[in-house]
Amino acid sequence: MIDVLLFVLGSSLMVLSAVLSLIGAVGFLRFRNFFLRLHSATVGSIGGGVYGLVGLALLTLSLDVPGYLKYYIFGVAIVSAALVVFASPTGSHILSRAAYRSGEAAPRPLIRDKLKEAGLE
Amino acid sequence: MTPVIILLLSAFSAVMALIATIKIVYERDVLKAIIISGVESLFYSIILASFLAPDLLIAYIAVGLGLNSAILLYALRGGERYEE
Amino acid sequence: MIAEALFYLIVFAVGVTIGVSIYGIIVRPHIVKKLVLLTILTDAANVMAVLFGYYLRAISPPVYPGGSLEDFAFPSSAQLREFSSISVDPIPQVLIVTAIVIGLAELIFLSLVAYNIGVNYKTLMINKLEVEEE
Amino acid sequence: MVDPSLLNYVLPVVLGVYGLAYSIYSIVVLRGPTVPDMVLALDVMTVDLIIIYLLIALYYESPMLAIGAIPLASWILLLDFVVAKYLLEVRKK
Repeated sequence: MIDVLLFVLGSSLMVLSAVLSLIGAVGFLRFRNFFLRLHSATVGSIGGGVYGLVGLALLTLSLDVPGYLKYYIFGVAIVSAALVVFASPTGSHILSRAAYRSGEAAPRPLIRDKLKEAGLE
Repeated sequence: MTPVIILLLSAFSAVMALIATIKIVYERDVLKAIIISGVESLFYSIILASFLAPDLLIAYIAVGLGLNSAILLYALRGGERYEE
Repeated sequence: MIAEALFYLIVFAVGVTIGVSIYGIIVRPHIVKKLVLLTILTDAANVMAVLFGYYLRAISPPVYPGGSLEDFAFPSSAQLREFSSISVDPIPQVLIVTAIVIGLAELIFLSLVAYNIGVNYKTLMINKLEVEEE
Repeated sequence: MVDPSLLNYVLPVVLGVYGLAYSIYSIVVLRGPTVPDMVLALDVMTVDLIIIYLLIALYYESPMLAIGAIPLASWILLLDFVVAKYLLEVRKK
Protein backbone atom coordinates (compact mmCIF):
# COMPACT_ATOMS: atom_id res chain seq x y z
CA MET A 1 0.00 0.00 0.00
CA ILE A 2 2.78 2.42 0.98
CA ASP A 3 4.60 1.53 -2.24
CA VAL A 4 1.76 2.74 -4.46
CA LEU A 5 1.66 5.96 -2.44
CA LEU A 6 5.41 6.45 -2.88
CA PHE A 7 5.16 5.79 -6.61
CA VAL A 8 2.34 8.30 -7.13
CA LEU A 9 4.06 10.93 -4.97
CA GLY A 10 7.39 10.50 -6.74
CA SER A 11 6.02 10.56 -10.27
CA SER A 12 3.85 13.63 -9.57
CA LEU A 13 6.88 15.42 -8.08
CA MET A 14 8.90 14.58 -11.19
CA VAL A 15 6.25 15.88 -13.58
CA LEU A 16 5.87 19.09 -11.52
CA SER A 17 9.65 19.54 -11.53
CA ALA A 18 9.88 19.04 -15.31
CA VAL A 19 7.22 21.70 -15.89
CA LEU A 20 9.04 24.10 -13.51
CA SER A 21 12.29 23.51 -15.39
CA LEU A 22 10.57 24.38 -18.67
CA ILE A 23 9.15 27.57 -17.10
CA GLY A 24 12.63 28.58 -15.97
CA ALA A 25 14.01 27.98 -19.47
CA VAL A 26 11.35 30.18 -21.06
CA GLY A 27 12.11 32.87 -18.48
CA PHE A 28 15.73 32.89 -19.62
CA LEU A 29 14.55 33.75 -23.11
CA ARG A 30 11.99 36.38 -22.15
CA PHE A 31 13.71 38.51 -19.47
CA ARG A 32 15.87 41.35 -20.75
CA ASN A 33 18.48 41.85 -18.03
CA PHE A 34 20.99 39.76 -16.10
CA PHE A 35 19.66 40.72 -12.66
CA LEU A 36 16.14 39.72 -13.73
CA ARG A 37 17.35 36.38 -15.09
CA LEU A 38 18.59 35.45 -11.58
CA HIS A 39 14.95 34.80 -10.59
CA SER A 40 14.33 32.32 -13.38
CA ALA A 41 17.68 30.66 -12.59
CA THR A 42 16.42 30.04 -9.05
CA VAL A 43 13.19 28.51 -10.40
CA GLY A 44 15.18 26.33 -12.78
CA SER A 45 17.74 25.03 -10.31
CA ILE A 46 15.78 24.59 -7.05
CA GLY A 47 12.31 23.93 -8.44
CA GLY A 48 13.53 22.04 -11.47
CA GLY A 49 16.43 20.18 -9.90
CA VAL A 50 15.95 19.43 -6.22
CA TYR A 51 12.25 18.53 -6.41
CA GLY A 52 13.01 16.21 -9.31
CA LEU A 53 15.87 14.51 -7.46
CA VAL A 54 13.74 13.91 -4.35
CA GLY A 55 10.90 12.61 -6.52
CA LEU A 56 13.27 10.30 -8.39
CA ALA A 57 14.56 8.92 -5.08
CA LEU A 58 11.03 8.20 -3.81
CA LEU A 59 10.02 6.65 -7.14
CA THR A 60 13.07 4.38 -7.24
CA LEU A 61 12.46 3.20 -3.67
CA SER A 62 9.07 1.73 -4.57
CA LEU A 63 10.06 -0.37 -7.59
CA ASP A 64 10.35 -4.16 -7.76
CA VAL A 65 13.99 -4.33 -8.94
CA PRO A 66 17.12 -5.84 -7.31
CA GLY A 67 18.37 -4.13 -4.18
CA TYR A 68 21.76 -2.98 -5.40
CA LEU A 69 20.16 -0.97 -8.22
CA LYS A 70 17.43 0.50 -6.02
CA TYR A 71 19.43 1.71 -3.04
CA TYR A 72 22.34 2.86 -5.25
CA ILE A 73 20.20 5.28 -7.26
CA PHE A 74 18.38 6.39 -4.09
CA GLY A 75 21.65 7.32 -2.37
CA VAL A 76 23.09 9.09 -5.41
CA ALA A 77 19.92 11.16 -5.83
CA ILE A 78 19.80 12.24 -2.17
CA VAL A 79 23.50 13.20 -2.08
CA SER A 80 23.18 15.14 -5.35
CA ALA A 81 20.14 17.01 -4.01
CA ALA A 82 22.06 18.04 -0.89
CA LEU A 83 25.02 19.24 -2.97
CA VAL A 84 22.79 21.26 -5.32
CA VAL A 85 20.99 22.92 -2.40
CA PHE A 86 24.33 23.98 -0.96
CA ALA A 87 26.16 24.99 -4.15
CA SER A 88 23.68 26.64 -6.48
CA PRO A 89 22.62 29.75 -4.45
CA THR A 90 26.23 30.33 -3.38
CA GLY A 91 27.38 30.36 -7.00
CA SER A 92 24.61 32.73 -8.08
CA HIS A 93 25.47 35.13 -5.28
CA ILE A 94 29.20 35.18 -6.07
CA LEU A 95 28.46 35.69 -9.76
CA SER A 96 26.00 38.55 -9.30
CA ARG A 97 28.37 40.36 -6.93
CA ALA A 98 31.22 40.12 -9.44
CA ALA A 99 28.96 41.19 -12.32
CA TYR A 100 27.85 44.33 -10.49
CA ARG A 101 31.26 45.36 -9.19
CA SER A 102 33.13 44.83 -12.45
CA GLY A 103 30.53 46.59 -14.60
CA GLU A 104 30.14 43.57 -16.86
CA ALA A 105 26.32 43.56 -16.74
CA ALA A 106 24.74 46.92 -15.95
CA PRO A 107 21.23 47.07 -14.39
CA ARG A 108 19.63 48.88 -17.32
CA PRO A 109 16.22 50.32 -16.19
CA LEU A 110 17.77 51.91 -13.09
CA ILE A 111 15.88 54.46 -11.02
CA ARG A 112 18.08 54.93 -7.95
CA ASP A 113 21.38 53.17 -7.14
CA LYS A 114 21.61 52.93 -3.36
CA LEU A 115 24.83 50.90 -3.44
CA LYS A 116 26.61 53.73 -5.22
CA GLU A 117 25.17 56.32 -2.81
CA ALA A 118 26.50 54.36 0.16
CA GLY A 119 29.95 54.15 -1.44
CA LEU A 120 29.94 50.35 -1.62
CA GLU A 121 30.53 50.06 -5.35
CA MET B 1 18.37 -2.29 -28.23
CA THR B 2 19.08 1.34 -27.45
CA PRO B 3 15.92 3.43 -26.95
CA VAL B 4 15.25 5.97 -29.67
CA ILE B 5 14.74 8.93 -27.34
CA ILE B 6 18.24 8.60 -25.86
CA LEU B 7 19.74 8.37 -29.38
CA LEU B 8 17.75 11.49 -30.31
CA LEU B 9 19.13 13.37 -27.29
CA SER B 10 22.72 12.39 -28.09
CA ALA B 11 22.31 13.29 -31.78
CA PHE B 12 21.10 16.73 -30.71
CA SER B 13 24.14 17.01 -28.43
CA ALA B 14 26.55 16.12 -31.26
CA VAL B 15 25.04 18.70 -33.62
CA MET B 16 25.10 21.40 -30.91
CA ALA B 17 28.77 20.58 -30.22
CA LEU B 18 29.53 21.18 -33.92
CA ILE B 19 27.70 24.54 -33.82
CA ALA B 20 29.59 25.50 -30.64
CA THR B 21 32.93 24.72 -32.29
CA ILE B 22 32.10 26.93 -35.28
CA LYS B 23 31.07 29.72 -32.88
CA ILE B 24 34.35 29.40 -30.95
CA VAL B 25 36.39 29.80 -34.16
CA TYR B 26 34.66 33.08 -35.09
CA GLU B 27 34.37 34.57 -31.56
CA ARG B 28 36.41 37.68 -30.71
CA ASP B 29 36.06 37.47 -26.91
CA VAL B 30 38.33 34.72 -25.58
CA LEU B 31 36.55 34.55 -22.18
CA LYS B 32 33.32 33.62 -23.97
CA ALA B 33 35.25 31.01 -25.96
CA ILE B 34 36.46 29.36 -22.74
CA ILE B 35 32.91 29.21 -21.31
CA ILE B 36 31.55 27.75 -24.56
CA SER B 37 34.25 25.06 -24.40
CA GLY B 38 32.86 24.14 -20.96
CA VAL B 39 29.41 23.73 -22.50
CA GLU B 40 30.95 21.57 -25.20
CA SER B 41 32.34 19.19 -22.57
CA LEU B 42 28.81 18.89 -21.16
CA PHE B 43 27.52 17.88 -24.61
CA TYR B 44 30.23 15.26 -25.01
CA SER B 45 29.60 13.88 -21.52
CA ILE B 46 25.95 13.18 -22.39
CA ILE B 47 27.15 11.26 -25.46
CA LEU B 48 29.49 9.21 -23.25
CA ALA B 49 26.68 8.48 -20.78
CA SER B 50 24.24 7.30 -23.42
CA PHE B 51 26.85 5.14 -25.19
CA LEU B 52 27.61 3.13 -22.04
CA ALA B 53 31.04 4.26 -20.86
CA PRO B 54 30.74 4.80 -17.07
CA ASP B 55 34.42 4.69 -16.08
CA LEU B 56 35.25 7.21 -18.78
CA LEU B 57 32.41 9.45 -17.58
CA ILE B 58 33.88 9.87 -14.09
CA ALA B 59 37.35 10.84 -15.35
CA TYR B 60 35.99 13.08 -18.11
CA ILE B 61 33.63 15.08 -15.88
CA ALA B 62 36.28 15.72 -13.23
CA VAL B 63 38.80 16.89 -15.84
CA GLY B 64 36.78 18.38 -18.66
CA LEU B 65 34.25 20.62 -16.93
CA GLY B 66 36.15 22.04 -13.97
CA LEU B 67 39.91 21.82 -14.32
CA ASN B 68 40.25 22.73 -18.02
CA SER B 69 38.34 26.00 -17.58
CA ALA B 70 40.30 26.96 -14.46
CA ILE B 71 43.68 26.29 -16.12
CA LEU B 72 42.76 28.18 -19.30
CA LEU B 73 41.52 31.18 -17.29
CA TYR B 74 44.83 31.20 -15.41
CA ALA B 75 46.64 31.38 -18.76
CA LEU B 76 44.35 34.18 -19.99
CA ARG B 77 45.17 36.30 -16.93
CA GLY B 78 48.62 37.08 -18.35
CA GLY B 79 47.58 38.94 -21.50
CA GLU B 80 44.77 40.72 -23.27
CA ARG B 81 41.19 39.45 -23.43
CA TYR B 82 40.00 40.51 -26.88
CA GLU B 83 41.36 39.21 -30.15
CA GLU B 84 41.86 41.63 -33.00
CA MET C 1 16.24 1.94 -39.34
CA ILE C 2 15.90 5.31 -37.62
CA ALA C 3 18.40 4.25 -34.97
CA GLU C 4 21.06 3.53 -37.60
CA ALA C 5 20.42 6.87 -39.31
CA LEU C 6 20.83 8.72 -35.99
CA PHE C 7 24.04 6.80 -35.24
CA TYR C 8 25.56 7.76 -38.61
CA LEU C 9 24.49 11.39 -38.00
CA ILE C 10 26.42 11.38 -34.70
CA VAL C 11 29.54 9.91 -36.36
CA PHE C 12 29.37 12.52 -39.14
CA ALA C 13 28.96 15.44 -36.69
CA VAL C 14 31.90 14.36 -34.54
CA GLY C 15 34.10 13.93 -37.63
CA VAL C 16 33.26 17.41 -38.92
CA THR C 17 34.06 18.79 -35.43
CA ILE C 18 37.58 17.35 -35.67
CA GLY C 19 38.08 19.03 -39.06
CA VAL C 20 36.76 22.43 -37.91
CA SER C 21 38.96 22.43 -34.80
CA ILE C 22 42.11 21.67 -36.87
CA TYR C 23 41.20 24.59 -39.17
CA GLY C 24 40.78 26.88 -36.16
CA ILE C 25 44.15 25.89 -34.66
CA ILE C 26 45.88 26.85 -37.93
CA VAL C 27 44.03 30.11 -38.63
CA ARG C 28 43.35 32.00 -35.36
CA PRO C 29 46.28 33.99 -33.85
CA HIS C 30 45.44 34.04 -30.11
CA ILE C 31 47.39 31.48 -28.07
CA VAL C 32 44.65 30.71 -25.52
CA LYS C 33 42.16 30.16 -28.32
CA LYS C 34 44.58 27.69 -29.87
CA LEU C 35 44.66 25.85 -26.51
CA VAL C 36 40.83 25.81 -26.31
CA LEU C 37 40.58 24.31 -29.78
CA LEU C 38 43.29 21.79 -28.88
CA THR C 39 41.22 20.51 -25.93
CA ILE C 40 38.18 20.26 -28.22
CA LEU C 41 40.23 18.22 -30.71
CA THR C 42 41.29 15.82 -27.93
CA ASP C 43 37.72 15.39 -26.66
CA ALA C 44 36.27 14.80 -30.12
CA ALA C 45 38.91 12.18 -30.88
CA ASN C 46 38.09 10.40 -27.60
CA VAL C 47 34.35 10.38 -28.36
CA MET C 48 35.08 9.06 -31.86
CA ALA C 49 37.04 6.16 -30.35
CA VAL C 50 34.11 5.38 -28.03
CA LEU C 51 31.77 5.33 -31.04
CA PHE C 52 34.00 2.75 -32.72
CA GLY C 53 33.53 0.30 -29.87
CA TYR C 54 29.73 0.57 -29.68
CA TYR C 55 27.09 -1.85 -30.93
CA LEU C 56 23.46 -0.84 -31.41
CA ARG C 57 22.21 -4.04 -29.75
CA ALA C 58 24.17 -3.41 -26.52
CA ILE C 59 22.23 -2.69 -23.31
CA SER C 60 24.95 -3.00 -20.67
CA PRO C 61 28.26 -1.26 -19.84
CA PRO C 62 31.35 -3.50 -19.90
CA VAL C 63 31.25 -4.23 -16.16
CA TYR C 64 30.20 -7.68 -15.02
CA PRO C 65 27.32 -7.20 -12.53
CA GLY C 66 28.13 -7.99 -8.92
CA GLY C 67 25.56 -8.97 -6.36
CA SER C 68 25.05 -12.28 -4.64
CA LEU C 69 28.12 -14.47 -4.27
CA GLU C 70 27.06 -17.84 -5.63
CA ASP C 71 25.60 -16.45 -8.84
CA PHE C 72 28.06 -13.81 -9.99
CA ALA C 73 31.41 -14.14 -8.28
CA PHE C 74 32.57 -17.24 -10.17
CA PRO C 75 30.84 -17.16 -13.57
CA SER C 76 31.00 -20.08 -15.93
CA SER C 77 32.15 -19.81 -19.54
CA ALA C 78 28.62 -19.88 -20.93
CA GLN C 79 27.56 -17.03 -18.64
CA LEU C 80 30.51 -14.91 -19.76
CA ARG C 81 29.73 -15.57 -23.41
CA GLU C 82 26.13 -14.57 -22.85
CA PHE C 83 27.22 -11.38 -21.09
CA SER C 84 29.61 -10.39 -23.88
CA SER C 85 26.77 -10.55 -26.40
CA ILE C 86 24.86 -7.71 -24.67
CA SER C 87 27.74 -5.41 -23.67
CA VAL C 88 29.94 -2.96 -25.56
CA ASP C 89 33.62 -3.39 -26.43
CA PRO C 90 35.84 -2.42 -23.44
CA ILE C 91 39.17 -1.98 -25.27
CA PRO C 92 38.71 1.64 -26.59
CA GLN C 93 37.46 2.82 -23.18
CA VAL C 94 40.53 1.41 -21.44
CA LEU C 95 42.78 3.29 -23.89
CA ILE C 96 40.94 6.60 -23.44
CA VAL C 97 41.17 6.68 -19.63
CA THR C 98 44.94 7.15 -19.95
CA ALA C 99 44.51 9.61 -22.84
CA ILE C 100 42.37 11.96 -20.71
CA VAL C 101 44.97 12.19 -17.94
CA ILE C 102 47.85 12.71 -20.41
CA GLY C 103 45.83 15.49 -22.07
CA LEU C 104 45.40 17.23 -18.70
CA ALA C 105 49.17 17.18 -18.03
CA GLU C 106 49.93 18.50 -21.51
CA LEU C 107 47.40 21.32 -21.07
CA ILE C 108 48.94 22.38 -17.74
CA PHE C 109 52.42 22.61 -19.30
CA LEU C 110 51.26 24.57 -22.37
CA SER C 111 49.19 27.02 -20.30
CA LEU C 112 52.17 27.76 -18.03
CA VAL C 113 54.22 28.55 -21.16
CA ALA C 114 51.42 30.81 -22.45
CA TYR C 115 51.18 32.66 -19.10
CA ASN C 116 54.92 33.38 -19.10
CA ILE C 117 54.75 34.61 -22.70
CA GLY C 118 51.95 37.01 -21.74
CA VAL C 119 53.83 38.35 -18.71
CA ASN C 120 57.17 38.86 -20.46
CA TYR C 121 56.10 40.13 -23.91
CA LYS C 122 52.86 41.98 -22.83
CA THR C 123 50.78 40.25 -25.51
CA LEU C 124 49.27 36.86 -26.34
CA MET C 125 48.80 37.30 -30.10
CA ILE C 126 51.26 35.30 -32.17
CA ASN C 127 51.47 37.84 -35.00
CA LYS C 128 52.47 40.65 -32.59
CA LEU C 129 55.35 38.86 -30.89
CA GLU C 130 58.68 40.55 -31.64
CA VAL C 131 62.11 39.41 -30.51
CA GLU C 132 64.41 42.30 -29.55
CA GLU C 133 67.58 42.40 -31.64
CA GLU C 134 70.86 42.68 -29.75
CA MET D 1 6.07 -3.63 -4.66
CA VAL D 2 5.24 -1.75 -7.83
CA ASP D 3 5.75 -3.39 -11.21
CA PRO D 4 8.73 -1.78 -13.07
CA SER D 5 6.81 -1.82 -16.37
CA LEU D 6 4.82 1.15 -15.05
CA LEU D 7 7.95 3.20 -15.67
CA ASN D 8 7.27 3.05 -19.41
CA TYR D 9 4.46 5.55 -18.90
CA VAL D 10 6.42 7.97 -16.72
CA LEU D 11 9.99 8.02 -18.05
CA PRO D 12 9.51 9.10 -21.73
CA VAL D 13 7.31 12.07 -20.76
CA VAL D 14 9.72 13.34 -18.08
CA LEU D 15 12.80 12.73 -20.23
CA GLY D 16 11.18 14.53 -23.18
CA VAL D 17 10.29 17.63 -21.15
CA TYR D 18 13.74 17.74 -19.53
CA GLY D 19 15.35 17.35 -22.96
CA LEU D 20 13.31 20.29 -24.26
CA ALA D 21 14.41 22.47 -21.32
CA TYR D 22 18.02 21.33 -21.86
CA SER D 23 17.92 22.38 -25.53
CA ILE D 24 16.50 25.82 -24.65
CA TYR D 25 19.27 26.34 -22.07
CA SER D 26 21.93 25.35 -24.60
CA ILE D 27 20.58 27.94 -27.06
CA VAL D 28 20.73 30.56 -24.27
CA VAL D 29 24.35 29.65 -23.51
CA LEU D 30 25.40 29.98 -27.14
CA ARG D 31 23.48 33.25 -27.72
CA GLY D 32 23.59 35.08 -24.37
CA PRO D 33 24.62 38.74 -24.64
CA THR D 34 26.95 39.01 -21.63
CA VAL D 35 29.38 36.69 -19.85
CA PRO D 36 27.46 36.26 -16.51
CA ASP D 37 24.34 35.18 -18.43
CA MET D 38 26.26 32.36 -20.05
CA VAL D 39 27.75 31.14 -16.76
CA LEU D 40 24.34 31.26 -15.04
CA ALA D 41 22.69 29.26 -17.82
CA LEU D 42 25.56 26.75 -17.63
CA ASP D 43 24.82 26.20 -13.92
CA VAL D 44 21.14 25.44 -14.48
CA MET D 45 22.04 23.22 -17.43
CA THR D 46 24.36 21.21 -15.15
CA VAL D 47 21.51 20.66 -12.67
CA ASP D 48 19.29 19.41 -15.50
CA LEU D 49 22.04 17.12 -16.72
CA ILE D 50 22.26 15.38 -13.30
CA ILE D 51 18.61 14.32 -13.60
CA ILE D 52 19.13 13.22 -17.21
CA TYR D 53 22.03 10.97 -16.08
CA LEU D 54 19.88 9.33 -13.41
CA LEU D 55 17.03 8.81 -15.88
CA ILE D 56 19.43 7.16 -18.36
CA ALA D 57 20.73 4.89 -15.60
CA LEU D 58 17.15 3.94 -14.79
CA TYR D 59 16.46 3.25 -18.47
CA TYR D 60 19.38 0.84 -18.85
CA GLU D 61 18.93 -0.54 -15.28
CA SER D 62 22.64 -0.21 -14.64
CA PRO D 63 23.85 1.43 -11.39
CA MET D 64 27.32 2.19 -12.79
CA LEU D 65 26.02 5.01 -15.01
CA ALA D 66 24.61 6.93 -12.04
CA ILE D 67 27.92 7.61 -10.28
CA GLY D 68 28.79 10.44 -12.70
CA ALA D 69 26.18 12.64 -11.00
CA ILE D 70 28.14 13.25 -7.80
CA PRO D 71 31.33 14.81 -9.33
CA LEU D 72 29.11 16.84 -11.65
CA ALA D 73 27.12 18.18 -8.68
CA SER D 74 30.25 19.09 -6.74
CA TRP D 75 31.87 20.96 -9.64
CA ILE D 76 29.00 23.47 -10.03
CA LEU D 77 30.63 25.96 -7.68
CA LEU D 78 34.08 25.96 -9.32
CA LEU D 79 33.33 27.72 -12.62
CA ASP D 80 31.33 30.49 -10.87
CA PHE D 81 34.18 31.09 -8.45
CA VAL D 82 36.90 31.18 -11.14
CA VAL D 83 35.00 33.50 -13.50
CA ALA D 84 34.06 35.90 -10.66
CA LYS D 85 37.66 36.06 -9.51
CA TYR D 86 38.84 36.77 -13.07
CA LEU D 87 36.32 39.60 -13.54
CA LEU D 88 37.16 41.31 -10.24
CA GLU D 89 40.92 41.02 -10.80
CA VAL D 90 40.84 42.47 -14.32
CA ARG D 91 38.78 45.45 -13.04
CA LYS D 92 41.30 46.15 -10.30
CA LYS D 93 44.23 46.15 -12.72
